[in-house]
Amino acid sequence: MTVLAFAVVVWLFVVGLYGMVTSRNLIHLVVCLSVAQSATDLLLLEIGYVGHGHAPVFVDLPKHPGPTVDSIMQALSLTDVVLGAAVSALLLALSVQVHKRTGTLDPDELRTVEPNRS
Amino acid sequence: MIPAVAHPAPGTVLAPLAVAVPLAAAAVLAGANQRIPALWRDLLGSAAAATATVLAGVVLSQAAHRRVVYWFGGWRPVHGTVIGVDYAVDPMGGALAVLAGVLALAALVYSRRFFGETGGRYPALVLVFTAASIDFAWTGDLFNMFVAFELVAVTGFILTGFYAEEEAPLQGAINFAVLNTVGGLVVLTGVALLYGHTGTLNLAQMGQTLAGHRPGGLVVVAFALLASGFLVKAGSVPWHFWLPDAYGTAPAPASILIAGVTSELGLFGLARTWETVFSGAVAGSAEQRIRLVLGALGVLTALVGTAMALAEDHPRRLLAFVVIAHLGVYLLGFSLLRTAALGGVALLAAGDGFVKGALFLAVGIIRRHRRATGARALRGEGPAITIAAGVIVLGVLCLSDLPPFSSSVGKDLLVATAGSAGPLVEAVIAVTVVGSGAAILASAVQVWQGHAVDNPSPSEDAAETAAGWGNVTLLAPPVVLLAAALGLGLVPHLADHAASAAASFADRPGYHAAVYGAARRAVARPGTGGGGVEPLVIDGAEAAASVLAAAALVSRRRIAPVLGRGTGWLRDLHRGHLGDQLTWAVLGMAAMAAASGLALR
Amino acid sequence: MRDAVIALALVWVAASGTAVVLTRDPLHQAFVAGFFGLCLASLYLAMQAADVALSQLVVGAVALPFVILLSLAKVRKPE
Amino acid sequence: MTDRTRLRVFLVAAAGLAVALGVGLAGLPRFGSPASTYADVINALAVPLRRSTDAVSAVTLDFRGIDTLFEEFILFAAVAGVSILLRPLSDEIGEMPEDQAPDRRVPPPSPAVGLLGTILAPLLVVAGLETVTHGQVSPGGGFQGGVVLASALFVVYLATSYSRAERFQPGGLLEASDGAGAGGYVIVGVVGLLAGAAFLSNTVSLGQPGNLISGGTIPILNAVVAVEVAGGFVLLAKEFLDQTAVIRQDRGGRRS
Repeated sequence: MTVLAFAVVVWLFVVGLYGMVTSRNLIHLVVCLSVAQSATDLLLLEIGYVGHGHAPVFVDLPKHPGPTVDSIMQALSLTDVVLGAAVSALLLALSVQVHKRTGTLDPDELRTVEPNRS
Repeated sequence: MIPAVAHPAPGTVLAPLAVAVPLAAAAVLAGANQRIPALWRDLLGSAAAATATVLAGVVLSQAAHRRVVYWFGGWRPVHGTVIGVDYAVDPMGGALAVLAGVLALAALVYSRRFFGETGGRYPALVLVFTAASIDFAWTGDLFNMFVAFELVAVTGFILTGFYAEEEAPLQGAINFAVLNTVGGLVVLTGVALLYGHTGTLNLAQMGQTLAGHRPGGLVVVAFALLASGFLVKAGSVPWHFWLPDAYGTAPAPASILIAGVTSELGLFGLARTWETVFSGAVAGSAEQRIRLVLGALGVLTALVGTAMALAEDHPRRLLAFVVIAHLGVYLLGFSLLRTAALGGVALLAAGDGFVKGALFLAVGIIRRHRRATGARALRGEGPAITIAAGVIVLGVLCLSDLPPFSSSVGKDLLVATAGSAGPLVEAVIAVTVVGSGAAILASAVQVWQGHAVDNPSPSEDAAETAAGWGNVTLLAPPVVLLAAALGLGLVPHLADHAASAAASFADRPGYHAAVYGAARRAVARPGTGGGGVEPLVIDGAEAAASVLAAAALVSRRRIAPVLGRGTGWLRDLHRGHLGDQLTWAVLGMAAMAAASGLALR
Repeated sequence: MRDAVIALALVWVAASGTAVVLTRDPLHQAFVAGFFGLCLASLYLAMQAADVALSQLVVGAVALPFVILLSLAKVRKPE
Repeated sequence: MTDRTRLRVFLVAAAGLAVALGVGLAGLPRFGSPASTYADVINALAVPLRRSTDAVSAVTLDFRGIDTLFEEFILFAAVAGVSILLRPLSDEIGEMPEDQAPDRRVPPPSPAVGLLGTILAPLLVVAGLETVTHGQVSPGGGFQGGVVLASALFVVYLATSYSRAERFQPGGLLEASDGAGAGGYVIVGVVGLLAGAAFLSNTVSLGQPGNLISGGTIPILNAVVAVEVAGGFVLLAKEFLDQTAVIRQDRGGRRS
């Protein structure tokens, strides 16, 4: 179980990077970035997970409810989700403008931050 | 175990305000947007940046005597477990915050009324950038550092893409955003690993937990991840590719923030985590080896940056490569892992930060003027141009580490503490200084003669000329920034101050004690030798060599083919292809992990 | 029992994440990404992280695909 | 690099990175074992000290409230950034695409869409408010609820007036809401200072755990976050939607 849990994290991260490197479309690239991003969210929650623990919500619970999963890691993951949404929205806005200017979204055709703009 | 939600000590209240004031002003500026008259927007933005700078300055002066520790929400540690987030400001972090504040103020004054069409959003973003930089420099919490890292990146790439009418700024912004976001993910992974291992996010408690234990695989990998993530932001090879794309296309006032603050923040992040978290776990021989890894990276970065600066025609991309070359020198200095060298690096970085800001703005003035008058050549074009040209020449001298500029003191301190590595450090600095100085001078001459290729885009032009070029608000920022670099160099006993600041920065037990509330005075100041006639001669020779090399570069027609052949492949690597940049970044991270593994285990 | 659910969800997340990357057409990808967001949210729920699951749901399965679709609407408009 | 070389170099690099990550992750405690005393302390303190039965809310908005302050400003910056990047540029004109067909009239919103809007919007508002106000009691909070509220606003916007966009320009209101929310967070922090305590101190009376009015500043912060997020997200969606109505004229006058 431990191996599976952490392997999925590594897999998502690397597969997201793979998608970005091979991407031929900026919008596709942005979504691949969000896949790599979710790897880190997942890692945070896996570190905070406690087997047979209950959620850190204490409504209608006895006074000593037993093991509880890590609320810190959930808070950090929450922050990261919001952050990822913000970055994705900005990158999509940039992509829309790039398409308007150049008519393409292919990074291969966009390789022109020309050293010489003469 | 009910913790005391204690009231903070009087006087420390300024630390959170230095962040709260720019954030609140940003909220007002963007929230009200066009409903505030332009003049009031400018005033509010500048006033907020000035207030933040002054507050940071006061906190710095407090921190010079004793670390300023501030617990947000009043959550002090309970029985050794940190439950809140703290600021732990030492002189180094305090100075970095002041630098960020000054540069933000310069950017806001310089860009007065340029960006009217976007209302209050542009100054709001500059202020948010400032607050995030201050938080990054002061925080004592690793996750909080990550959040600030991301916020600096987000505001940075928005400002980069400001001229959305043009293709190049958009691509610069995208490369900036993607590379820095990947860097952020890597940092966050490192944070997660360290939390899983130590059970805390607080830098001091983390360092305390790791100290004295030989680092295992997890700690090594966490170090490699944090280091590569921070070096993406700093712009070290092979993570530097986004940097010229971004600086080369951002509006001049945004460039000075990115060039003068972002690189420094990246290096600061590396130094902070090394000194407070990892250094306690590293034995002598491992320290030797990690020194080699970081030093090699620094030398490589300095050389690549210098070579590319020499081969570059576009004035602002050229400045970006100069920034990279200097970052290489700082990294080399940091890799010595000696406190006095760290002080030298700090002085170099502070002085250069001001100067690079002045240079970006001066180049901006000249470009704008040339567009406004349509003149090809600039000779005899009035006082504004003369002042801008003077700023460039003086700036190059300052980057040559000539006395009395602060960078000269920093360099001497660095070389003096390098020990057996002294000649190597001296040589790398000489190559960097001569090469980048020559490149800037040659480019300035070409701009002056009207041969430069850096034609501002029409949109940029419309925005920037609207304010009129002969304006005081335009000329004052570069002049003041240059004066700041000069003034810093004239502070008496500057080297001693820097060395003691570095000693306090690297004092891991002292940091821990301060965070945990144990009273402890600042560590004794180590004496520094240095000075004397010999460094002066070398510095003079370097400046002279820069001028000579610049003269050679100007008669470029003869040497350009040679230069072109030598650096063609290098230039090919810097074409701005996002996939290439990502590939290099991942390769760098893997290599960093391998090297750290070999060094630290 | 809960472990089995988590294991299953992990496999689903890995598979759908891979599918997101391999779907090269952005329009299709937007829908696959929405599904991936849904898988992640259920995994988080199984791991007792209700707050994060809720955020992931509103961001990953609603807001992000929506913004992607809007971007595509602009980009795909015939010249 | 050619595509092939890049892929090869990347695969080698990615394999290296994967191995490194694997080595790092192998050093972690087994999946499912408790990681830290920090979390235990927080879980133990959330209810007695903060009367917040959702420990995650207590962490994000109290114990580590400064993180969330910066997180809110990341959202704030993103909204401002999207507005800057997608602003009507000097070479662009804003027209509804339909305007290009001279004989075409803009259809009024169909009754079906209007009906859907009138049914859906109140439901979403209730769900959003519920999520926001119970943040300190149960999962959810200002961010999640704010997005739900934003979608409610958006449904109203779509159902009633987008095609008659000229008449209803909520941009200023949304900006104000975005700024007020972000600024409100700072103000709550400063109130702590004014009360003589630390920045972002929880100085409001705490109430009873499980109660709607409990947690001191936590529900207040949830509310300001919701105001920011709701305004910000609608603004963001509006900027993207407006793009479909923006036509760019290149220098030759060609439209795209």
